Amino acid sequence: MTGDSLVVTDLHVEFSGFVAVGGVSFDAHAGEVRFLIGPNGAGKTTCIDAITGLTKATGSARLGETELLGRQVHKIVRLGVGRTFQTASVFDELTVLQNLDIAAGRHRPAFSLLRARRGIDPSIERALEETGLTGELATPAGILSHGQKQWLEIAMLLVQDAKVLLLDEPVAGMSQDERTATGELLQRIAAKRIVLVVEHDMDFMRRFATRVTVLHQGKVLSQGTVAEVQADPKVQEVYLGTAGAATTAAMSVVPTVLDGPLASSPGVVAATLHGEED
Amino acid sequence: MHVDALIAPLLNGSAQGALLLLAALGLSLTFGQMGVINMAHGEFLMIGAFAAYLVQQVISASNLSIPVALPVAFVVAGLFGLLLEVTIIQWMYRRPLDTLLVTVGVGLILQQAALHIFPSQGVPVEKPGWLDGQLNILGYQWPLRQLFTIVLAAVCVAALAAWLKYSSFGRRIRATVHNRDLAETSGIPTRTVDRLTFFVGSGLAGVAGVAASLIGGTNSQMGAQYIIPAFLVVAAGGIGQLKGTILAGWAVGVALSFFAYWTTGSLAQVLAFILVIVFLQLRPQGLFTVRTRSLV
Amino acid sequence: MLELTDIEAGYGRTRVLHGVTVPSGKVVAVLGHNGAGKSTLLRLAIGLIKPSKGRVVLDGEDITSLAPNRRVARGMAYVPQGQQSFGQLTTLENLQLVADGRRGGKALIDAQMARFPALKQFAARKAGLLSGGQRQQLAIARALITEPKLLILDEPTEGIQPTIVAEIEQTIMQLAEEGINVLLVEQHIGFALEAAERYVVLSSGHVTQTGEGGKAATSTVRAAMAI
Amino acid sequence: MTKLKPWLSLSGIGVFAVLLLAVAPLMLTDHWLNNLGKYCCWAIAAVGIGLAWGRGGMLVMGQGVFFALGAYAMAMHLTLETAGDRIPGFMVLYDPLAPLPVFWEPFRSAGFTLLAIVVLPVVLAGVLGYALFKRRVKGAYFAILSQALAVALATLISSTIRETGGDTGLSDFKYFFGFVLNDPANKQLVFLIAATLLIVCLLAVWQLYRSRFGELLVATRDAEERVRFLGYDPANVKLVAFVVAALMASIAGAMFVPIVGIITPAEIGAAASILMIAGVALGGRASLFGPALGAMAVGWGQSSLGSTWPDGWTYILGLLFIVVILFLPNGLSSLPARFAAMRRSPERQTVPAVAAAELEEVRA
Amino acid sequence: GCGARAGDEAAGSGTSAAPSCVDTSGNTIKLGFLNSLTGGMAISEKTVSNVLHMAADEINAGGGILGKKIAYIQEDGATDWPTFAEKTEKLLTQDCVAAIFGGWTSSSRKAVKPVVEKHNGLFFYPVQYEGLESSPNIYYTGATTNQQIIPAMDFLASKGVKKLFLAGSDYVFPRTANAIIKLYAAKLGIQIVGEEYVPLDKDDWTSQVAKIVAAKPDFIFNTINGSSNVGFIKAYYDAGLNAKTTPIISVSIAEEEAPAMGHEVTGHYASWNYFQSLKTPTNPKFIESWKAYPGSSGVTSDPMEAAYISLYLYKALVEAAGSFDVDAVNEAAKKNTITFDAPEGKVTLDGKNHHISKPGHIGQINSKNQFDIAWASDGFIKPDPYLEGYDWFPADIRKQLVDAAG
Ligand SMILES: Nc1ncnc2c1ncn2[C@@H]1O[C@H](COP(=O)(O)OP(=O)(O)OP(=O)(O)O)[C@@H](O)[C@H]1O
Ligand SMILES: Nc1ncnc2c1ncn2[C@@H]1O[C@H](COP(=O)(O)OP(=O)(O)OP(=O)(O)O)[C@@H](O)[C@H]1O
Ligand SMILES: NC(N)=O
Ligand SMILES: [Mg+2]
Ligand SMILES: [Mg+2]
Repeated sequence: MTGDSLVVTDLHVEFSGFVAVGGVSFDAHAGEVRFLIGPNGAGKTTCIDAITGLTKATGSARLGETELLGRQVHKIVRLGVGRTFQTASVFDELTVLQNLDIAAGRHRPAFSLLRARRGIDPSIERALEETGLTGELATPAGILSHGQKQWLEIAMLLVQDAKVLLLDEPVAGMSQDERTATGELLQRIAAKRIVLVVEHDMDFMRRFATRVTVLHQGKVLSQGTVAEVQADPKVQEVYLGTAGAATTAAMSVVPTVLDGPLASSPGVVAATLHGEED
Repeated sequence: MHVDALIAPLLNGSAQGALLLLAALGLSLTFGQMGVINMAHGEFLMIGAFAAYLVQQVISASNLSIPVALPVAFVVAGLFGLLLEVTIIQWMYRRPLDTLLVTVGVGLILQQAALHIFPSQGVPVEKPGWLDGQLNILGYQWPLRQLFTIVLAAVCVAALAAWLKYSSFGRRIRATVHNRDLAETSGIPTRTVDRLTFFVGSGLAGVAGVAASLIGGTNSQMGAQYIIPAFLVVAAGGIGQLKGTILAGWAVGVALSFFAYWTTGSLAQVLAFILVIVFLQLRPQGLFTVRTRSLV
Repeated sequence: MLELTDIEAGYGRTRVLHGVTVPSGKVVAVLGHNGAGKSTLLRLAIGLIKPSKGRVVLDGEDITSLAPNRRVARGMAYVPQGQQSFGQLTTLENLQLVADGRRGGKALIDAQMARFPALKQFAARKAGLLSGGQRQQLAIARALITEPKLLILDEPTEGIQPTIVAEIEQTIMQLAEEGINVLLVEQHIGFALEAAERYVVLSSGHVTQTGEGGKAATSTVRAAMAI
Repeated sequence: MTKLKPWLSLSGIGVFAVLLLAVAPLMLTDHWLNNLGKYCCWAIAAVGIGLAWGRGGMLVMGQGVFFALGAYAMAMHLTLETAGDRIPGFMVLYDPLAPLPVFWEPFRSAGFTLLAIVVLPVVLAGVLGYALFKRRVKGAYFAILSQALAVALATLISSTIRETGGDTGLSDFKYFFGFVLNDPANKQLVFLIAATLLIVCLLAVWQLYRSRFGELLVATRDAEERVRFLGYDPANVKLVAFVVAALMASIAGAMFVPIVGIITPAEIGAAASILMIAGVALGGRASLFGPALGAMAVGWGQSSLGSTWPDGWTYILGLLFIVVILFLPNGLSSLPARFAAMRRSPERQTVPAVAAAELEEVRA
Repeated sequence: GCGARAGDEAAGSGTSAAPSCVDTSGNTIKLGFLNSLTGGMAISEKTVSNVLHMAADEINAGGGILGKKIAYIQEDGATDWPTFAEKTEKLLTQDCVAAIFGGWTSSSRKAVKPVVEKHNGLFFYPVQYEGLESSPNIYYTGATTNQQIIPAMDFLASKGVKKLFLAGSDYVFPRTANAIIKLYAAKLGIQIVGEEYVPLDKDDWTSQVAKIVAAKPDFIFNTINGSSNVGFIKAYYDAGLNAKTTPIISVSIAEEEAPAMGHEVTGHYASWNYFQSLKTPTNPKFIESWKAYPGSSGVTSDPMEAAYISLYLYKALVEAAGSFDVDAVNEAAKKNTITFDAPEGKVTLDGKNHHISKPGHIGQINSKNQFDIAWASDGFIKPDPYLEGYDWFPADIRKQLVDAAG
């Protein structure tokens, strides 16, 4: 992977007069799990929409030397920017394999599309293993469970060989151990790629975030490590509330758990964390 | 150019537009609001026209029969619509494109049935005496019947708009269409909403049929000539947008009339179609649009 | 209040629930992994899907074949999973939709807007344009407006910011105290069990554990779910 | 989607080829062979519709437009071939002194005509599709627009009676690229060409369906916007399917002319375009053979039921639409799979996901 | 294998017609009736189909043709010209009928023509049309232009009409008829002040009538077909026009259509050969039989009568030939004077051009939607499809047309 970074500077998004994002700047690099948090309506999803070309924006979003704003959605994707959606969207009628195969397709020459698929791409096989979907190879994506669909989406990003992964609430609706598994997957991926996660699950953030940007009403409210952000009284006021502040102390124990194998009763880990929240 | 050359097409076109609007009005409900592509809408219009004929058989004084025929046509066509909803459409709300094909079949059957039931050369519907005569507009003798079509369309539009706005029904229809399960679990009796909407939408076709029966023949084929233009009007206006439908109906009518004035009746049809197609290419969501962020 | 007895249900020929029984209780929490069938169970409770076997009983009356809107008329309310709202209607219209025909409808709407300030701020905006969390708040507000006797919540705090999550959790506790029954699916097991009078753990459509709620239950449930 | 083993479909096409090319000419009278040729034409158009609609989700209700391009190109050539140096008879009727319209001239050349049959639909569908798909016109809008286009073209042809033959159409062709059309042997030759073209079209979509493009097309149908986020431009994906479908319709139209011996605006207008859809729906829109067999069945129904029960045929056709769409959305070709599924009673079943996507499209 | 190529004309396309498969061995003879029972023209053609059935029943009751009972096969043309062609071929080659009766629009006839010529069959066409056509395989029992259009123009000239407006449907018959009208009008000194066409399947004439009002003609010549007439009449009265100031002369509004206009049309004219009101010896019986016939519309009209004639004419032809063979029938037509005591009078077949002589009549619509005869030709008018007897018709055009027809 190249050392390109995603640098967003002074991003503005306006919807007929309403400023959803008003001058947001942040950057993200490979090797970190970057979090974007903030109250509902703060503009997190809109930022991702802007970066991926779904919404018109001004300012700048660069991947290395390349400006992303103003390009068409599929062209931005071809530059290596991939995303998931707040509500999982996969091709319901196609099998898991077909979903992944299409996702892997952007590197193929156009005419190869006219040939039938023979065998399974090694990249697809790897992605299946990473996400634990190997057993569901031939399952139509439409009947996967909620969490499996979200994993499939991540797997699609993997085979896409995206340099940048923008994940909008990837663990919403997952149970605690599923969250842990997903978080660990993200950490592995992040070694070589830029990973930006939007989440409201603070436990999840505490465990896996390396750097956090907090948005509020379309502006950056705070930025820094998890500890710094959590300690910020403005963040506590508008976002975390007292509950969030109370757990600050507990977070230091988290990183030690991360290296442990997934099977080491994740529920118990989560229990400790969650218990203190109340 | 004589003023006639502007006034006549403008007024004629407005009346033509009013009829198109009437034909499209029901569609703006069943298609625009409910998402059902009812290709038998033209045949419901035909049913309205035949209803007017039957009313005239009973009340021979045409002065009275047309005012009576309007509500009768509304109810009769509405009931046919209701029947269609209950027997077929209700199973298909999740497959809107398929409603198009099913209702093509329904339209075929209704046409053939009309051909069997009524004399094949069509039946006469007479215009009431009080519509004889013309209004002098800047020297152009404007037929009263055209004014009647415009007034009728205006009344229907106003009534529909009021119904959608001042009763909770407008909201309920839109909610039901947008997310049937969610509407149902929000306490909305979606089946009642469906049926009532379809009844009113089809009933409006019936009213349009009465207006159409004063303009052309009342026969098994009459509905066919309205269906595509009516759909184009709804689409050009912006699906689900009443004011868009009104504007589009009027614009298409006037355009048709001017084209017919400058070229020939056949070519006018072609040009008007092309106009709408090009317009929709430029503004694919029609005159007025609603956007949401929903992706897939 | 609501009892589900020996339920078998699914989609098409897919069977999702196998002989599930949910006891009645003030607050009943349904827990389980992804795809365990929790949402399916709640959809069944509100009437969106019909069981192939088993009974749904509300206050002693069998409502197994009652349509959802009739259940709502009898005091049930439902917040589905996934931030669902009527995207083409404005925020206000979304609320009016359920307030229509209720006495003091206007006041009910105002009360919810006070609870969720974002809804007041964006009252005139199409719900489809709201942010995910705002939509979820709207969904909860819609349910509360009907002043239900039984509230069915499918992961109500999903995608909502922590301060409001706290607010919602408080509300649920408060409603329970006011005597309103709640059927709750929630991934925050800690909260769910604290609030719950009873809980049910689902796994692949089977009930694997039931019990009394309360903090004490937490560790046993976690142990059960980790397997 | 049930995926048959590739050799199964291929041998199916083989059997079909033998039936059409060897068995039919031996078994059928000239009249029915000619009719079968006509059904083959509709089947060719239907194969294209199956691709665009069944796999691509574009309800092409105006295939008559492309059918017309091929048909009129062919008919103009045959008319000129028949007229020789003279101006075609029907033109004399309305304006005896005017010369041959300029756009007729190139169609004197056989080569140009054949080229036009291929190039015209590709260009028109390319431009049209590009404009529509880039603007994200889809769902009901697309269906109604394409239908309106067919109506407009049919009306245009009807109203340009001297230039195109108008409502009466073009007919009375004596020669087909030098062959005397009245000769039964030549008629059989024309049939064989049409049947071969049908087989070729089937082979083409067979390959398309099993290719990655086929999967991509289905993906685009079900979640067009999502495809964008995988780096594809869905407009291009749809465009390819639309253009191929248009080309097939044009070929169908071109073969229709020598077989039926007449082309009129009614064959390309709203009703005709919808009838093409009817066959596809009946047979099964997304299957390989469904569209072709469905189209042939509807054609046959029209010929034979239309004879035994003239005014009842319309009722049957209407009912067919209703019953098939209502109860068998995937057409008759889904029946075997249904029975099989009933016997196996599998654990899981595919969800009808098209529905949601479609619903969104109609409202979008 | 390959068949004949363009060069091998010597072999002749005529001989390529397979020998007739008509079976004359039994005591029935098969005939084909080909009418649109569905689609837009069913409006007009159903009645023609019905009256053909009546004529067949009558002939059968009278002993049949050459002692053979008629067994007819009814086919639906479905208002679709290729279907007319296909059904013609089917009737000739599969059902092996001895002759086919039907059609209405000129377009349908033009679709049938190449097929009957190819298979050397017989087609009897019962509707007034634009002329300029002939075929050895078609017999025309409706009027050609010099039996309907030209009398109408003569009538208008006699009324002192100076300014004429032409309104027609947009297809071959009105277009051609109007081309002829314009030629003749120039000769008569009648000015054509406007010409408008609307597609057959469109009803709205509002815009066109506004142009008529502006053009202020003395008379309107109406060549509209089908239900589009209703829209025309309604727009006409809406605009304040009436039979006193701007009368209409029609060639497609007959007893059946007049009451379906939705407006009384008293005072307007129509040019036909037959009217129900004609006082001929055979007309009362025709009217009575029709009224009694199941499915009858209660009134008779010109196209019905022409259809009725066609079957009897065929009977006369076959009996003159003593055979059902097409060539023999055509031969008999040339050799004998074939006549039939039709409701419109005694018509005579022209064996060369396959048309029949007809009386010209102009009727004026009365309050009962019947026609009062306002003008009648001196005796029967001989058919002249190519207008050879009319010097105002350009000879070069005639020559081109005859050449194009081959
Ligand atoms: N197309 C649009 N038109 C108008 N307003 C919009 C549009 N899209 C988003 N908004 C508004 O912009 C604001 C930011 O929305 P966004 O979805 O980015 O929030 P978010 O940070 O992702 O919130 P959440 O955590 O709830 O998902 C919201 O107030 C939303 O209503
Ligand atoms: N419409 C459907 N058709 C077929 N199967 C479905 C459908 N909806 C859900 N399922 C299947 O039913 C099972 C249970 O789904 P359900 O949504 O009830 O799970 P859940 O416990 O709510 O999971 P989550 O925590 O992800 O929301 C899953 O295997 C899912 O794939
Ligand atoms: N011959 C006619 N009326 O078309
Ligand atoms: Mg968001
Ligand atoms: Mg769930």
